[in-house]
Amino acid sequence: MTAATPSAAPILKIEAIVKNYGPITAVDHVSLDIREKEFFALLGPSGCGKTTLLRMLAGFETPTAGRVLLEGKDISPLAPEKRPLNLMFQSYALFPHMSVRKNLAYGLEMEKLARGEINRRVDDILSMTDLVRFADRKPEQLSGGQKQRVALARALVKRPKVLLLDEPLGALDKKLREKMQLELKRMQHEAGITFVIVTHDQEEALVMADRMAILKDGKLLQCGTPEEIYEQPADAFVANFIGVMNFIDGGVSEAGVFEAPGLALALAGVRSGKASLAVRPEHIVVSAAGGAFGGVVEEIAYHGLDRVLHVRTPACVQPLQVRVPADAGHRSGDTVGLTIDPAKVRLFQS
Amino acid sequence: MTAATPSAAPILKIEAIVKNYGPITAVDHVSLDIREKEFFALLGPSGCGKTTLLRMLAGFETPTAGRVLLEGKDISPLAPEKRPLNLMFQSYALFPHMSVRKNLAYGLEMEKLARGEINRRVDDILSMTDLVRFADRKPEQLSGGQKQRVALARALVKRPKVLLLDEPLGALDKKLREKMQLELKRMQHEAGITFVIVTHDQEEALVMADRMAILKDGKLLQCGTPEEIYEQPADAFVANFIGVMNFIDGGVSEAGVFEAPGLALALAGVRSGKASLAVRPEHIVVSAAGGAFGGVVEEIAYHGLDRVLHVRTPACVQPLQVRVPADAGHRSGDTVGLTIDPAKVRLFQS
Amino acid sequence: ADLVISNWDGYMAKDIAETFKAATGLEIEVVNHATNEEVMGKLMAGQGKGYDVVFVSSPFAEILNHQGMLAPIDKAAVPNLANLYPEAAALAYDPGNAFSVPYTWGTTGLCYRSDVVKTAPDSWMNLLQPSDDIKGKTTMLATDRWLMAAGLLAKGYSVNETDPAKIDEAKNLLIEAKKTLLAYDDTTFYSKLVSGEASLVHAWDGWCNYGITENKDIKFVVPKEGSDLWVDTIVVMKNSEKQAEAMKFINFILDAKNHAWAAENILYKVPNKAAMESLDPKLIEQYPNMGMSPAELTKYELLRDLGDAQKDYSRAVSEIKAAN
Amino acid sequence: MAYQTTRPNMLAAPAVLWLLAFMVMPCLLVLSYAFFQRGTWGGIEYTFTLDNFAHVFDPLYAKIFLNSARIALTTTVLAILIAYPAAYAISRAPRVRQPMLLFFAVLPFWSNYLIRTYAWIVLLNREGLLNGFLSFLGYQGEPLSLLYTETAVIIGLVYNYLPFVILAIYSTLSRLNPELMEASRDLGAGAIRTFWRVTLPLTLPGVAAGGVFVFVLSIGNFVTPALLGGGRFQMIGNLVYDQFLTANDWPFGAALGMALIAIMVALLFLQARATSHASGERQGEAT
Amino acid sequence: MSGMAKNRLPGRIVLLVVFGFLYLPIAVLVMLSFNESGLPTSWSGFSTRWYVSLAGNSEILHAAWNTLVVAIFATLISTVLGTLLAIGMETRARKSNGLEALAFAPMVIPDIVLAVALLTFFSRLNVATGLHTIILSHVIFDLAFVCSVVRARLKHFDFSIVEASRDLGASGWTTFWRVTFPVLLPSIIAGALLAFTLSVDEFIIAFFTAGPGRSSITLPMQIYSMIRFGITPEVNALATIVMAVSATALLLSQWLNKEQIQ
Ligand SMILES: Nc1ncnc2c1ncn2[C@@H]1O[C@H](COP(=O)(O)OP(=O)(O)OP(=O)(O)O)[C@@H](O)[C@H]1O
Ligand SMILES: Nc1ncnc2c1ncn2[C@@H]1O[C@H](COP(=O)(O)OP(=O)(O)OP(=O)(O)O)[C@@H](O)[C@H]1O
Ligand SMILES: NCCCCNCCCN
Ligand SMILES: [Mg+2]
Ligand SMILES: [Mg+2]
Repeated sequence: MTAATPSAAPILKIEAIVKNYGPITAVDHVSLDIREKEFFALLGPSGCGKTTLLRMLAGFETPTAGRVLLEGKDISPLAPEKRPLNLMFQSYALFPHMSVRKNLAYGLEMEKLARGEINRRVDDILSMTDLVRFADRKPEQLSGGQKQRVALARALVKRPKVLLLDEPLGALDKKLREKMQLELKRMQHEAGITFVIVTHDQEEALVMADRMAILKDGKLLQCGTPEEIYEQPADAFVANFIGVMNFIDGGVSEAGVFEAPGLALALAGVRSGKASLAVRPEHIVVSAAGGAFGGVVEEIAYHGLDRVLHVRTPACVQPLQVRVPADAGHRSGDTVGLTIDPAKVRLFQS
Repeated sequence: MTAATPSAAPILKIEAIVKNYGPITAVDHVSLDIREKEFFALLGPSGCGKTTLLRMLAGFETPTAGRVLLEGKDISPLAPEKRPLNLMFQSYALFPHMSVRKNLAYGLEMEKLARGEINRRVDDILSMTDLVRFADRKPEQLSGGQKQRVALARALVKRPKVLLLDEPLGALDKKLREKMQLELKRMQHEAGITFVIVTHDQEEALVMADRMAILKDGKLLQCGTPEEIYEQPADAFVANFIGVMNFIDGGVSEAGVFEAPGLALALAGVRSGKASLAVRPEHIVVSAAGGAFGGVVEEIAYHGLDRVLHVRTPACVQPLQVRVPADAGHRSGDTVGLTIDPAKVRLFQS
Repeated sequence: ADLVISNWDGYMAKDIAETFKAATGLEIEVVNHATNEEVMGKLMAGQGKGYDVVFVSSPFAEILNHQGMLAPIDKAAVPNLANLYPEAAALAYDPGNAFSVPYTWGTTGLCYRSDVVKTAPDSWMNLLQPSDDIKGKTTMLATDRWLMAAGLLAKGYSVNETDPAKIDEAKNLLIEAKKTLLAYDDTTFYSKLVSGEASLVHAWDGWCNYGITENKDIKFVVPKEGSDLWVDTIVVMKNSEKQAEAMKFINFILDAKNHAWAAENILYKVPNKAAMESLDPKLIEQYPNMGMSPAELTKYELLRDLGDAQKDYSRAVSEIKAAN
Repeated sequence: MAYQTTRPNMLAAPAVLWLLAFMVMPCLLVLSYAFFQRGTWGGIEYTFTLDNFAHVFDPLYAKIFLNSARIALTTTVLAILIAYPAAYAISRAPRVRQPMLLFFAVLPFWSNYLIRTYAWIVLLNREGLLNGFLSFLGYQGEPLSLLYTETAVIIGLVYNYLPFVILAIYSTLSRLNPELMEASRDLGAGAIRTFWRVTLPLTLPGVAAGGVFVFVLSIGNFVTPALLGGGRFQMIGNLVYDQFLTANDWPFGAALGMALIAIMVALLFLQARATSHASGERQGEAT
Repeated sequence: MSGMAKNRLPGRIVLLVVFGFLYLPIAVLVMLSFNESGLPTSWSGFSTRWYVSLAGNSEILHAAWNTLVVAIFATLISTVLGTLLAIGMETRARKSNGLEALAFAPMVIPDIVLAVALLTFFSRLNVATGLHTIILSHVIFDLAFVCSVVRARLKHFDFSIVEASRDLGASGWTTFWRVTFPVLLPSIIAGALLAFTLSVDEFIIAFFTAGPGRSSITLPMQIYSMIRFGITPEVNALATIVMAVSATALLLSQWLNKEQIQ
């Protein structure tokens, strides 16, 4: 064991972990370091192995291979109840025979805390999760979002070293979700809890996470800060998965110019050959006409605070998505000019 | 029954419907017209009665009061299986003893379709929901998002007149969700299905819905197109619930000027008295200094494609949220000037 | 079948149906009942429907008669009644065999292992207050009448005693006796003697003989205080539509050869003079109680139906069984 | 639930009609004898009386009831203690093998009650196999006299009704959502506390049903007390039996029967209320 | 799901011990059936004579056949009625005490009361008794046991799948067969096994409701009436055969099933 653990030291070290369900490989040699007190987000498409990974950390699945170190110690032999981490289940797994209050008190009773202390902490978490009114209800009498909050509260109230949250806020409305996000951040800072959180809400991940990992088909694709991942995606999949990304297939000339039908963009530090240019909708600027290249507005999607134009261009098969202010006043069928900032693109060359 | 139903005619007419669970009122005199072939979104905070409302439409709860007309006919006496609408359950309710394929075929078998037709439609929906590989698995062998897709597919494959979807996409990653959104829209147009969808994803609602309704504590607050609701929220709750909204409490002078500490804004068509000014983050423009009023940047949140500044001003207790481009280069502690466009604000006067 | 006959298992020759058919051309169907009580219950509840001839012990025959469920015995149709001992035609519950014909008879006493018991028993008290060497090695009959009879006889009362005070005394004696008792048993007591689990058991004479078959040291004795006379009888149901055939059947059974079968095989005495006289003397040598004469037997008191006193017996037996 | 308000009665109807026709009517007929007198020679004398009910309150019968209830309760507790782990183990075996295990648990009981009981006599005898086995193990003392004791009665009853409890408990364990147990472990409860606080309450309806089976079957049993108990123990079922068959006293048998049915139904109501409270009924399954 | 430290050893030990207990007397019984002397007291050599004599004992075989007929029909009817009753009771909006008592009653009515009552009833109505009346009577208590087992399972039943089925256009009947029934199947099997086991062993009610002739004698009736001579080893032989045949049939069907799947 290392002497004093600095804040950047890994509290949880996942080493080449694998989980097979018969012929199916759910998690495939994933190695990750999760640092003490950080907020770590796990992202990936449906079925990529997030839940399975968390279940292995919590001790409910035996890894087919690999191991998990908690503060430098292999926790494989530890029973779930002996691990200083808690899992919030994606499907909630609330105790149906207990009231909300009893569900929440359960974990504390296991720690043999005094009744008064338990009540105090349960009351706190009830009000934090807006569940005070529902304290005496049974789970079956709750709405979906209420159940999810009980599940979250039941894990939070334990204040373990590491909290594993499997889509903790998916069933909540935006306001409540934002409130919960703040509370989670507060707990991270005040109680020094390490969070590993699975979410499908990218904004949530980008806003909350100190670092995040992207999984696909059980494999780890990239791990880094939100900015790194958003701005320097490791591959086209990550680029496309996080945020919206336009891909323009073309080639780089000997002169270092990316070329596609109707488009030529001089780029620094690239080699010649086939390439795919990735550019985010907010990095394409629309002018009335005559930019670097142009196209026809096919569809306009209203996104509340701005609009996304789908512009058909000769450069690629898919219409390009271009973000414009909501009051920009474009209309379907308009011909527009587009300019791409070469500093804001990424080029994927095989 | 009316002769030919024009597209704007209500296919579903909900009349002052109420549902009490003992002393709890889950749905409180909600009246709604849902038009044929429209995409109708139901929004509201957790526990506001969305699921209960859908369950009454589907026939699983008897309304305490009120009634539901489908194409002009009261459907109260109809058993669930006799109603030409289908519900996708928030908790999925997959048949645990059937494979995915059998789950999907079930509803079609009930229509006594030919085997070949059933297989064809099931195969279509499997590939539409990316579930082909999982066709022979049992629900317990699926991930959360996979289960959700099976539940969705099971409702979709029936192609009923009206589809009630209770958070159909909440457990899916963004890419998949967008794909599903497109598919749903396609079904709306191609098969002429009326959708009533519960979602907590506002963007989803704003992008997809033709009209939407906001519920709170079982009561209907507002019903209208996404633009109407975003731009002309009926009350402060709706304004705050949909999108981000800054509220500045102050008063309107006799001259029709809204006044708050450090801020004066001339508005048309308002009466004097106490008032709350609502303005969206994207409608506040930041200048280096010396706008209409100003403040200090307290925090900067990174949202991927842009940043939100939290600016402390004398005008209100909460910091104002102001949306700026990601490359705007503000830093915590900066003093900034702010300008509010009077045409873009809403004033709530009691 | 022409006749439905209910009897205890093994109480008639296995080939009775064939021999009877050969003799009379009539078909019979034999069904078995486990106990008097069960078949009684069934006859009472079902008004005897479906049964033609039934074998029951005498007190039950008496009850059936009181209930008006029995057909009179047509003496003319049963000439073999003449084979019976005169004593068997004068039994108190049915003098003259008006509604029943005795099939077997015997008494109840003590059956014991002469090789184990230190002094040969001769009193009911040997059973109820056994000497130390056989404490916990005695059994008593479980059926209410015989159980009570042991207590009543020990006290010098009638086996049909109806005085509640006397019934109470017998009951108390029996409750005391329970403390030294291995078990109440009226089916396998003889095998307990054979296996050595028990040394002295309360037994019907015939069943003691089953023990003797397997162990020569087993002996039977009627206690000096006296005992009961039990009679298993044949009755015909009033609801039977085949009464004439039933009489033929009874007559067939009373044939000396057929009736002797019972004595030879179930080792019970039969009240049939002709049959008894035809027995191999060796049988009596081996099973001495088979040699008891009708005169000896009829010294003992017949078990009679108790009428209203039955309630007191039942309660007393419940109390004994519940005692600890 | 709207669509179910009429149907439940239709579902119950066939069984209800069956019971009304073949149980309620006949039993009312016979139980009505309780209001009449036994004839001197057995049978019913149709003179109205409440004497039979008065006799039911004889302390002797209360004693017999309590004693047999105690034996039945001991049996019930033991049966549950043995059956639960067995049912649990069966429910955790591979799903395809479960029906087979259940089947093998009941198979011995397709032989006959009497011959199984006789087999126990062979085992429990002073000269029996159990004592033989003990002395084989080097036991020197007096052979155990197990037979004709309360212990023997209880062994016999537990043995014969064990599979019923296994079946009942298995039925509630079979699709219990394993995530609930995992959640408990995750929250720091060890295997044992998880069992007490989560698994057991959720399977309590099965335990209760199985317990009821053993209790009612034991308290009404008369073969085992007669054979393994040497007739030294009187169960309440025996008492009613004796009134009808031995004493030929149907009126009193009917009164006793009625009292017994009333007490047992009342007990069952209490039990049902207690378990439904303790197990937080109707919920808790995920697919 | 669940791979929580999957250690099968303790489960196996438990099953070994419990099954050992369940089969202990059975081992004795099987042994006795091969005992030359037929006496429980001593082993006098291996013999199949009791099997030979069983083969010639048409009374026992006939009674065994009747028992099988009674148990099968009573089980079938009571499983259907009991399951429906259980579902009806558990889906009712409100508990009915009357229904509750009715469902408990067959379990607590002393056998003898039911036996006497039924025969009195049949006799008064001039219903001819026979195997059919035994079946009818057995259904009474069997259904209560089935109902009880199935109800225990329903206490934790997720009714949303029933709703989903109705929603997808299935009638109540179809929903029952395709959703409720298969999901309840383990309990229904448990209930049916229970009913069958009870029926196979029931004596007093069968005795009273059987017809007067031999035609409706069941094995328990036959065996009880044989008790005077102690149980003959033929009966042990019969029990041995019954169990061997059932076990073989089951193992065979399992094996065939597996073959089919592969
Ligand atoms: N069986 C019940 N008994 C009592 N109250 C209930 C019951 N079911 C729901 N409720 C309450 O009714 C209200 C509405 O519930 P509903 O499930 O319709 O909410 P919802 O809008 O779907 O919420 P969510 O978005 O969290 O799923 C909630 O406050 C809930 O607690
Ligand atoms: N018991 C099982 N048997 C077989 N395959 C399984 C089992 N459980 C999960 N899987 C498969 O393993 C893969 C990973 O599942 P997991 O639940 O970890 O996904 P996930 O990342 O949590 O997805 P989601 O976001 O949809 O919840 C999936 O493809 C799933 O189908
Ligand atoms: N329990 C009834 C015993 C009958 C006594 N009669 C003597 C011999 C009958 N087989
Ligand atoms: Mg998951
Ligand atoms: Mg809901």
